[in-house]
Amino acid sequence: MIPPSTDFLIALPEISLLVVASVVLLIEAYGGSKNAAYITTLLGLLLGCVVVAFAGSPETRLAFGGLYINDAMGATLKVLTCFSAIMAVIYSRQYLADRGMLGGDYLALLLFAVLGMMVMISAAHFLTLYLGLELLSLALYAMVAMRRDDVRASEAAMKYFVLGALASGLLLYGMSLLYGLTGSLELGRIAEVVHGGVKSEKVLVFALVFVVAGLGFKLGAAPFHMWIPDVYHGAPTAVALFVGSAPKLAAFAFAMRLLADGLQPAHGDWQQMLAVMAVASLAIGNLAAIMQTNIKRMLAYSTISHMGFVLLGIMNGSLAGYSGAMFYAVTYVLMSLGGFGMVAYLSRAGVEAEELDDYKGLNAKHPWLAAVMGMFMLSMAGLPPFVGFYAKLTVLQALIGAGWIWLAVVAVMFSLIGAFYYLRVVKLMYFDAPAATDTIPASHAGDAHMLLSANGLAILLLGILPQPLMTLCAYSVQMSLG
Amino acid sequence: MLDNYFAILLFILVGLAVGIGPMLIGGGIAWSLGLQKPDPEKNSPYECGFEAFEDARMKFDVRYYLVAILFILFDLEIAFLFPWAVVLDQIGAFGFWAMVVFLGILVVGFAYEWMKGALEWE
Amino acid sequence: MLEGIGYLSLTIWVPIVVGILILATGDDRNAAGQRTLALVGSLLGFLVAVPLWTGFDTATPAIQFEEMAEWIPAFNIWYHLGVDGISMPFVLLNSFTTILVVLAGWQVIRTKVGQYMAAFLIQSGVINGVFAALDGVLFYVFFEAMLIPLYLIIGMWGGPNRVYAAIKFFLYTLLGSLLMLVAMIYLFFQSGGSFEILEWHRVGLTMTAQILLFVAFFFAFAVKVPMWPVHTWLPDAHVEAPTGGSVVLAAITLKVGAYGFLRFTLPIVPDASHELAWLIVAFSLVAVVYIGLVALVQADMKKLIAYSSIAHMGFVTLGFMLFNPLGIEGGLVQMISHGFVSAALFLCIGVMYDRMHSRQIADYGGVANTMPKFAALFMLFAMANAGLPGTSGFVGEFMVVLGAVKVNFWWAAAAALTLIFGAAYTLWMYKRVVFGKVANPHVAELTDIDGREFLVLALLAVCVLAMGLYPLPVTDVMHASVNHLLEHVAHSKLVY
Amino acid sequence: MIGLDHYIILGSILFAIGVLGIFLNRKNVIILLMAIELMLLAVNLNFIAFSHYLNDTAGQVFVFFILTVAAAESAIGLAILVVLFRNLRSINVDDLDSLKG
Amino acid sequence: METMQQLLGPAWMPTWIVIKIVVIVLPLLIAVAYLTYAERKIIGWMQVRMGPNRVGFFGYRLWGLGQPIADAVKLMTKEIMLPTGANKTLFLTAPVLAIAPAMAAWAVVPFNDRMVLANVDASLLYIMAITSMGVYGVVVAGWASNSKYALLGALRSAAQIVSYEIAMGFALVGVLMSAQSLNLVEIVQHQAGGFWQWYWLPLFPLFIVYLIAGVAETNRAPFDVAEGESEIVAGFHVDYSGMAFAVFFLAEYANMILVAALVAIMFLGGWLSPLPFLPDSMVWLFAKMSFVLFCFLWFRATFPRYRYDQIMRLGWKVFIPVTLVWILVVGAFMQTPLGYLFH
Repeated sequence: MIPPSTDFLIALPEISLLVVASVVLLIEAYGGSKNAAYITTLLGLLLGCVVVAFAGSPETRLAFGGLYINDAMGATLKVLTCFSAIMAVIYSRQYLADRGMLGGDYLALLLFAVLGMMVMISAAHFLTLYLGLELLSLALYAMVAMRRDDVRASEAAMKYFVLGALASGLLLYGMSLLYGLTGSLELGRIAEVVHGGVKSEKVLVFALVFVVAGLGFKLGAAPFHMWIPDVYHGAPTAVALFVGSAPKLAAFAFAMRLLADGLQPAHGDWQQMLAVMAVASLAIGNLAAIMQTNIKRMLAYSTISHMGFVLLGIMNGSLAGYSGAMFYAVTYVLMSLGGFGMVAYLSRAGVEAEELDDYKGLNAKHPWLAAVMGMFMLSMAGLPPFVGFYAKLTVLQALIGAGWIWLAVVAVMFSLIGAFYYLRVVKLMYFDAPAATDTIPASHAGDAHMLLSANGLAILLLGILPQPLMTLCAYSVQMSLG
Repeated sequence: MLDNYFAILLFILVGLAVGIGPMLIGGGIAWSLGLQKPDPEKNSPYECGFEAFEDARMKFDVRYYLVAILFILFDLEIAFLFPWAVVLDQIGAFGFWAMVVFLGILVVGFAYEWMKGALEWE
Repeated sequence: MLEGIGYLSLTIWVPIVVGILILATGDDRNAAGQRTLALVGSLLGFLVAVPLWTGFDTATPAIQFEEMAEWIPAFNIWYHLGVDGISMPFVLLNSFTTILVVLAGWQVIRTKVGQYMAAFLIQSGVINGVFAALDGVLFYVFFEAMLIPLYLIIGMWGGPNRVYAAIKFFLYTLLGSLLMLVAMIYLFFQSGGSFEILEWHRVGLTMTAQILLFVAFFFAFAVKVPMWPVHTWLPDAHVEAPTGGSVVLAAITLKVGAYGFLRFTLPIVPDASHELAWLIVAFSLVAVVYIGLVALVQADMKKLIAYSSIAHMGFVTLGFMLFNPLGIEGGLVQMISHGFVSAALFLCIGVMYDRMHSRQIADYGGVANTMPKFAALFMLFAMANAGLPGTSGFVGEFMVVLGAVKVNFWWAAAAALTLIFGAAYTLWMYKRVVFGKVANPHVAELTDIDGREFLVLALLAVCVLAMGLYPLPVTDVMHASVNHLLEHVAHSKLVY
Repeated sequence: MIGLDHYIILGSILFAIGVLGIFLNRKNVIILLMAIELMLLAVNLNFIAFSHYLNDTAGQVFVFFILTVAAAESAIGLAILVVLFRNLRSINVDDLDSLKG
Repeated sequence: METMQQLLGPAWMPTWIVIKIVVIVLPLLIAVAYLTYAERKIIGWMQVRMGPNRVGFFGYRLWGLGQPIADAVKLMTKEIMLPTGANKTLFLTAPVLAIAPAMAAWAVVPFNDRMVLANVDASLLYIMAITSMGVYGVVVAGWASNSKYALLGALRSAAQIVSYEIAMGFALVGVLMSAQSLNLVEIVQHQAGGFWQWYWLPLFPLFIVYLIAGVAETNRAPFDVAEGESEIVAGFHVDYSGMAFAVFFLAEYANMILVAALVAIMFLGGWLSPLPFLPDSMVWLFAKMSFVLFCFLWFRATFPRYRYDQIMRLGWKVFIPVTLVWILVVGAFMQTPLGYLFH
C-alpha cells in the first residue's frame, strides 16, 4: 500500500517546489520583505532545475501506481520550464515593483503555476494530467487578474477563465468517454487498449474530438485561440510574459502525453484534426497579427501561428515530428520570453511600452536594445542565422519526410505573411524617427538588461550552432517514446 | 437500497408540503375571512418611517463575498476528509501522513489568509 | 598557395568579424575610426580572397579550396565550403565591391556611420558565404541572412519611400527562398538524407518532381535575378537605396540569383530545365526588349540604370538556357561585367546626387563643363553599359548572342536588340546629363570629383577596360567548370 | 431499467446545455459560471456511470478531484467576477468589450 | 394491514412510507409547538417570572399549555403581506425552502437500532447536504423582501452559517474517524458501552465545537445577529407576517430539535443507555435531546448577543484551528496502540 520511497525521489522536484512555494507564501503572510520572497523564488526555481537534473534519469520510470512518469523528455522539459520561469521572474521584477505587484503572493502563484506545469509534464494518468493543468490554469487566472484596479486585466482574466474552464470541460468530457471506452485512466493502459482495438471506433473519434478541442484551447491553436489575444493584451506585461513562455512547454508536454503516449494508436484519427487546427492557426495567427497596433496583441497572434507550427510537428506522429515540435516549442519560449521581456523592460512606472508606435526610433536611442529586439523579431520570423529558422526547418523537415509537402508549402507561405509584421517592428525601430513624446525610459534594471542581452545572444548563438539543443530534444523524445 | 432513497424522496416532498400547506391554509383563512386588506403604506418595506431612499438591493460589503469564497475552499477540505476519515483504519500510517501533508498545505493557505487579514471583520 | 588555410572561411568571417567590431565601437562620436576600421576590414577581406584567384587550378572542374566540418549532425548538415570556376570570380567580385562601397560612403553617410559600415561588411561576408557554400542549408542560411543587412541599409539610409521599398524587397525575396527551402528538404529525403548540393546533382527524379522543384527554385532565383515579371521590387529598391546599397544590389545580389540557376536549377533538374527552357528564354527576351523600352522612358537616372540591370540580367538568364558553353560563359562574363559597370554607374549617379540631391535627368545638363574628369569616366561606363566593343560589356553580350545563334536565330536577333536599346537609353541619358550647355545655376556650381571618388571610379574603369580588352583570364577560370556542368546537364536524370 | 445509455445520454444533454449556455448567454457572467459547473457535472455523471458499469473505482475517485477543482475554479471565478464588477460596474457579458482588435 | 396491502397493490409501499413519515412529522410539529412554550416557560423561570400561564383548555388554565395553539390560530388568521417591490414568487418560496430541509433531514435520523425511516449508508452525508439547504430559505427571503434590513440579515445569516458549517464539518470528521462509518445507526452502535464510551469524551473539543456551531447554525442566541431585534429589527423575516412568518418560525425550532438529535446521536450515544445495566431505549434519545435543547434555552437566557465580528472570529480563528488540531491528534493516536481510546 505504501509507495516505495523511490516514488518520492522521483517526484522530488515537484515536492521541493511545493515547499518553496509555501515558504514564499508564508514570507508574504508574515510580512517578510519583497526581496526575500523574490530571492527565495529564484533560488527555489534554481533548486527545481538542480533537483530535476539529479533526480532525473534517462530511463523511463513510473511512480505512484502509474500516476506519475519520469522520463528524459519530462526531465528536459522540466529543467527548461524552471529555467524560463527564472527568466520570466527576472524580466518582470522591475515591472512588478513599479506597479506594486511584486510580492510573495504573486511569486507564490507563479511557483504554483510552475508546479502545475511540472505535474503536467510528468503525468502518466488522466488524473495527474488534469490536476496539473488546473493547478497551472488557476494560478494563471489569478495572475492575470492581479492588477485589481485595471479594467482590461480583469476583463482578460474573466475571458481567460471562462474559456479555460470551457476547455477543461471539453477535455474532461473527452476523457470520460475514453475512460468508458477503454476502462482505464492510465495513459499507458489506454494506449494498449486502443491498440488492441476498441468496441466503437465512432466513440473513439468522438472522444478524440473533445480531447483535441480541449488541447487546442490550452495550446491556443485556432479555432480555439480566442482567449490568447485578449489575455496577452489585457494582462499586465509581466503576466503576459509568463503566460506566453513556460506554459507553452507544458502544453507541448500535455499534447505529447495525451496524443503520443496515450493515443498514439489512434494517430490516424487525430492527425487530421491537428492538421486542420495547424493550418487554421497559421492562417488566423499571421493574418490577424498584421492588423494589430499593440505589440502584446501582435505577439499574441504570433503565438497562435507558432502553435500552428508546433501542431504541425506533433501531427506528423513520428519521432522526427515530435522532436521537431519540441525544438520548436523550446525555441519559441526563448524568443517569446525575449519579446515580452523587452516590452516589460521598456515599461516603467506609469508607462506601458506596449503600443507598436512606442518602438519608433528605438535604434536611435538604444541601439543595443533595438538590435536585441530585432533579433527576437527576425528569429520569430524564421530567418537565419537565428534559431527560429532551425525550428521551422526541423518541423518542415519532419513534415516533408512524411510526405506532407503541401502542408509544408502552406506553412511557409503563412510564415512569409508572418515575416511582414515582424519586419514592421524592425522597421519601426530602425527606419522611423523617435516619437515626439519619448515613452521609452532609460535603463533601470541591470539584471534584466544583462539577461535580455544574453537571451538575444542565445538566439543568435543557437542559430549558429543549433546542434546541442536539437540533439537534446531528439534524444529526449527518442528515450521517452522510442 | 433504492427503497430507502425513495423514502427520503417522499420525505422531502412531505417536508415541502409542511411548508406549503400551512401557508395555503393561512392564506385561505385570511382571504375567506376578508382579512386581506393590503394598502400601499402597509406594503411598503419596513424602514425608519421615511420613504426608502434607494433600492434595497444595494451594494454590500465585499467581505461577504470573501467569506463565501473561503467557505467554498474550506468545504473542499471536508469533502476530502470525509472519505479519508471513514477508511483511516485501513489505509494506515501512509494515509495519515498523506492527509497531514494535505492539511499542512491548507494550513499554509489558512495562515496566509489569517495574516493577510481576510478573516478580520473590523 | 598555402595549404591548410581556409581562405574561403576567411573571406566570409573576416568582414563579419570586423563588422561586429565596428558595431562594438559605439555611436557616431567614433565615426572617423569606424570608417577607417571598415576600410581596413574590406581591404583585408579582399586580400584574403586574392589567393583564391592566384591559387586557382584552371584545369579542373573540381571543387577547390574545399573546407568541411560537422555542423548539425542531427540533420547531416555540414559546414561545407568550396569554389569552382563558376563561383570563384564572384567571391572576388564581391570582396572587391565592398571596398568600393566603403569608399563611396566615406563622406556621404554622416549618421549611424558605424551601423552603415558594419552592415556592408557583414553583408559582404554573408554573400561570400552564399557563393562558397556547398551544403544546402548553409547556402540557405547565407542566402536568407543576406536580406537582413540589405533590408536595414535600404530602410535606414534610403530615400523618402525607403520603407515601402525595403519591405517589398524583403518579402519578394523571402517568398522565393521559402519555397526553395521546401524544395531543399524534399531533396534531402530524395537523396537519402543529405544536404550536399553536389549530392543532389546526382539524385534521380521523376518529371513531376523535377518540374515542381524547378518551379520552387525558379521562384527563389528569378526574384533575385530579377526576371520579368517578378522584377518590380528592383526599381523601387534601387531608387530608394543609398548609393552603396544600389551598388551592392546591382553588382552582387542580382548575381546570386543567376548563380543559383547554375548551381541548383540546371544540374539538379536538368530534364525540367530543358523542358521549361523556353519559358525562361521567353521571360529573358521580354526582359531584354520590353524592359529596355521601359528604361528608355525613365526620367530618374537610378531607375533607368535599375531597368537596364534587369535587361542585362535577362541576357544572363538567356545565356544560361542555351545549354552551350558560349551561352553560359557569356552569361557569366556578363554577370561580372555588369557587376563592374552597374556599380560604376550607380556610383556616378551617387557622385552627382551628393552634389545636387537630385536624380532627375531633367535637372542636369552640361555637367561636362563643370566636371570634366567625371564626365570622362562616366562616358566610359556608359559605353560599357551599351556594350561597346573594347569594354567588358561587349564581351559577355557578344558571347551570348553567338551562343543564341547556334540555337535559334530569332532568339539571337531579339537578344541583339539590347545592343540597340542599351545604346539608346544609356547614351541618351548620358547626352542629356553631361553634354550641352550648363542647364541651370546648380550645375554651374558643381565641383569635379575629388581624389577619393576618382580612385573608386578609376579602379572600376581599369577593370572594365581590362576585361573588355583581354577577357581570357576570366573565361579560362570558368572553362572547365562550365564544360563539366554542360556535360552533366546533358544527361537525363529522369527516373520513372 | 435505467442502463448505461441513459446516463450517457443525460450526460451529453447536460453537457450540451452547459456549452450552449456559455456561447448563447449574452447577459450575465454568473450564468457563465453556472454553465461551466453544469458541464463539469455532466462529466461527473459520465464518469460515475462508467465507473459503475466498468466496476472500477478510479472513475469515482476522478470525480472527487473534479468536484474539488470545480469548487476551486468557481472560487477563483467569483473572485475575478468581483474584481471585474468593481472595475466595470457591470457583469453583463456584452460589456466585456474593452479588448479587441 | 394485510387487507390494505392487497387493496392498494403497488401503491401500498409509498402509502406505508408516507404513513411512517407522518408518524415522525406530526409529533415533531407538536414538539416544535411546545418547544416554544418550553422556551418561554423556562426562560421565565430563569428570570424568576411565570411565563405564559393564561391560555388553557376548556376553561382550565393548565399552566398555559394552550398558548402554542392560540399562537398558531392567531398566525393562521393573520394577513400574509406581500411588500411592494418584493419578488412575489421568491418571497413565498423562501419559507418553504427554510422548513423543507428541517423536516426532510429526519428521514435518516435513527430513533433506535431499527426505527429509522431510511437506513442508508451515507446518512451523514445526506444530513450535511440537506441541512446546508436551509440557508437558501434565509437568503432568498432576505433578497425577495426588498428591504434593507432583510437583506442585511440574510447576508449576515448566510455568512455566519457557512462559517460555522466548516467547523461543524471538521467536528464530524472526528466522529467519522472514530466510528469508521457514515451511517448514523452504526455511529451510535460504535458508542456502545456506557456513557464514557460516548464520543463526547474522547472528542470533547469537537463536541463543544459542534454544539456551539449548532447554536450558531440555527441562528439562536447568542448568535442571533441575523434577526437581532434590537439592531436590524427582525432580519431576514422583517417583512413576513401571518403563516409565512409562522413557517420560518417553525423551521427555526425544527432545526433546533434536529441539531439536538444530531448532537445526541453523534456525541451522546443516541438511544444507548448511559449505564450498562439499564436497557437501551428511544427514551434515552429523547432525554438527551431534551438536555441539549435545554442548553439551547439556557444559553439564550444567559449570554448577551455576540457582535458580528466576534462571531466570525470565533468561527474562523478559534473553531477551525481547534478542530484541525484535534483531528490530527485523533489521527496520530490512531496510528499508535493507544488508538482504541478513540474508537
